[in-house]
Amino acid sequence: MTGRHRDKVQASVEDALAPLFDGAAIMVGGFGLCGNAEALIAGVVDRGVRDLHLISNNAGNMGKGLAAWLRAGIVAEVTCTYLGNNEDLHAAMREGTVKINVVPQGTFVERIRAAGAGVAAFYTPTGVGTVVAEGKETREFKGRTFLLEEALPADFALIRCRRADRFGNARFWRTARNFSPLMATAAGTTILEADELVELGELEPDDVHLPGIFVHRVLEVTEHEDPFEYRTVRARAGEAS
Amino acid sequence: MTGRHRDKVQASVEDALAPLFDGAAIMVGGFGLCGNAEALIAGVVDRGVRDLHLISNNAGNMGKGLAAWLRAGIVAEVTCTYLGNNEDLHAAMREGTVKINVVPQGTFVERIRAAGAGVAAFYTPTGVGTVVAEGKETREFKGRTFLLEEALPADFALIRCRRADRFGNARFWRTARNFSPLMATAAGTTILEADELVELGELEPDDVHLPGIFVHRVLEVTEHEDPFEYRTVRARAGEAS
Amino acid sequence: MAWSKQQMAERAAQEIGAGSIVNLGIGLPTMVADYLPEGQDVWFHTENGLLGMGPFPFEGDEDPQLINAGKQTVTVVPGGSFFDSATSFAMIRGGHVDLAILGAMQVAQNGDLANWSIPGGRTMGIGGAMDLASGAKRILVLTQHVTKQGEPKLLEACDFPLTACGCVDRVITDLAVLDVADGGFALVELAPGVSLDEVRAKTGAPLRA
Amino acid sequence: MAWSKQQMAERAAQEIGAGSIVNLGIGLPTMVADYLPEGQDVWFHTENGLLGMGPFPFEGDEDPQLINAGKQTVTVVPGGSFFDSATSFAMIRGGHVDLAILGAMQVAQNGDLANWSIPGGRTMGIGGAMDLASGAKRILVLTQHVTKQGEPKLLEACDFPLTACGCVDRVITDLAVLDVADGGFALVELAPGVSLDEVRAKTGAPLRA
Repeated sequence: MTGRHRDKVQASVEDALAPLFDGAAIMVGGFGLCGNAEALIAGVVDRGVRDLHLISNNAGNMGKGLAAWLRAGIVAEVTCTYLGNNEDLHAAMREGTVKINVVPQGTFVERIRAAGAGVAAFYTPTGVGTVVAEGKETREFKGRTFLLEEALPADFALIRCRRADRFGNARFWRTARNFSPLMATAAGTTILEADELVELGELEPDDVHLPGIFVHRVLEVTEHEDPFEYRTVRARAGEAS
Repeated sequence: MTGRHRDKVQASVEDALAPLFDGAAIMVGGFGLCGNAEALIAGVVDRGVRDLHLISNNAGNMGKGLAAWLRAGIVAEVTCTYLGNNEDLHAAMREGTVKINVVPQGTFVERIRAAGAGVAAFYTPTGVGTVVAEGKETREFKGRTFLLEEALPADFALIRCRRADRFGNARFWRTARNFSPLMATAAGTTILEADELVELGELEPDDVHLPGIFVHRVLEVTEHEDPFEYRTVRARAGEAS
Repeated sequence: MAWSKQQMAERAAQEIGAGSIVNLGIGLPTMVADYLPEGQDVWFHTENGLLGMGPFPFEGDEDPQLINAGKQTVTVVPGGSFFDSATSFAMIRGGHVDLAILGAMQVAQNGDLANWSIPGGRTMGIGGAMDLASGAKRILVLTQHVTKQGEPKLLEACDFPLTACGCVDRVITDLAVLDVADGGFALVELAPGVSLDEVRAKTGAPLRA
Repeated sequence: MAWSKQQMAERAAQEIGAGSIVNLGIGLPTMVADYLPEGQDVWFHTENGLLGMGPFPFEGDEDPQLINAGKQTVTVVPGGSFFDSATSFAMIRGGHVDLAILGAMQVAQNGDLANWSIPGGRTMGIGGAMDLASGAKRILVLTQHVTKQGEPKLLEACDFPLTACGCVDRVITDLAVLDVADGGFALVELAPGVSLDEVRAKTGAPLRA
């Protein structure tokens, strides 16, 4: 009868990742290398689990982030939306060592949200008439054709936030929010890597981006690399410009 | 080619409600009398439109709020989730003057969200085996039965917020948020009644509850009645309790 | 002697595990919060958009924009959060609420629940009842054992419109605690001084004991 | 003389109405923002979770957690807002984005767009392309008129995998501006010094002029 909403704070990466198991489906937040749960991602390789189904928008890039999982050979399947210049993912695809499912990004996140919200499936216009529609039901509503897409749940979600409290209430920073709050809802166990852990009540209740109901384990990690993928700038042309 | 995302600020209730038309489907935010767009709601009666399809959780209460629309006889149909002690709505139901659709609250808001998010329909477990399922498709996913529910759009949404800027970015206060941010996404024209209008940039971009993309007209209204439905309190028993 | 409403609420509070998320229905279930021990990390969810609902405000602190689903003024505890209704029902429908404590008009031995409409009576509407009944992980019903007219509320089958099928896990009445298991009612506990015969007589379905 | 990339971007900027919400695809479309007149209340959306995207940051102000969908460091303008990906794609899929300016590998005369995968080539993935192509209210394609090998990109039918069916409204190339209307390409404007004959010769489908 004791629920999972107490004693969530973890002492170490090892503790936080203890429930992982071989063959697990694991969602990982972040858009490329932006907003990655860096300590948890690195910790999974050390944890020694394998045959994972990785569900993440990009599965790493530039040899960093989730690319480490591909290099370690612990991934059996990837569901993502974009490969880009992720050479490790291209190599895995070329060599056929990993099954790769490429999904439209809006469908990807809506399937994740559906899993978290108890919705079994939904009809979307995205992908109608494309390879994405192969083998799927289509149906007309009000004269337009839609595609049936099913919920995408996972066993675990590994996400990163800027600030959190011990209940798992979380705030994200800028575009580091992306898929993370949705993934948290869709996983059996959500593990949160917070840059800073604050006291209950320090987060303004109107401004909690992710309520703690969706979080099961919280780990404070104060140091992050946060690499740039494309550092684009403009020149300063005096104070006024 | 000029879009709708400039010059949104309205000088008066009349100006804000100018686009309304007879027979329109109008969503109105608020949970009972909590978080009502009081000036806009009152203004619709003066505006002189009729045969409205009102989509709102409660359609007023205690003769206040949307009850005024029922009393004015300008409503042809109500889609709501709860009648409670709304005597005006019970009278309309008894007399058969208004068609009343009662919908489970989670299905109500998910249908509204679907309309705003371009999702035509979705499968929910709520209502399976009940009168709500009559005439609707059911389907099994992973051994559980789900009900197909379609998106619920509207011509207009009338919503209330605590603070907004001229683009329509909005912040809500406490439980006054409820259905409003979803209704804003599902309406052809969303009209926002803000307690306070602030300059662009004054709302912290991580803490905008409703981005202005979903808002088309903004009206500042500084005075509100904000009636209590059930004022429940506890006695003060000294400082410590 | 049958349990009072307060005693029923106190008994129901024992069903709330530490570290769980709980939604309390309107009426009698709302009282359950008063009987929780401190420090249990129990979080109350109210479907109009608040997780971490606290007790009624002190007089003078009422905020008309801070209410529960019964439209009563409430407070927020440290660590609470507000959110929109779509998120709130995602919590319910998605199975994130551990326990819902609901009232009932009728409960059937297969766990069917009827609690929103009496045929020919005044329809109060559905509100969040159907979502809670089908979405929460565990459903506890808190109700008088019989109606004001003395009719059994625990039945072989409901004849009122259903809220959800097969959803009820346990029932706490003024007379007893009963589980719904293996297609029937099973006695868990009798109120002090209440006999099994009395409970059987007032239950409209077989009762395993 | 054909338009340069800068001139194409400048021409595309004229397609952006005041007070509109615009999503710019990766690559050439990103340049369009540089050619907008001031004070137009145009809001740039980037699908990784930002409405009100501003220009690249000044050197030293880069934030690795403030990027666009091309993963370039950007800024936020006053009135901008950040949100999660589900909300971001609700904006796109729900028809709230007025205009998407996208690159293309092929465009068919019925408006079909192919811009994500070359058969036998390196698959870059779909990203937000399919949602944008089917969800934005208006689709403007910005592309060279022919491939690096000189093959037409505007065709009777696409033979590359589609991004979306019948979605393209207008195409701006280095040679011309063309509408997709009534099942075919229609000339809107020629680049200075480019002849209709040249455009016809480099277009793999009939061209109304």
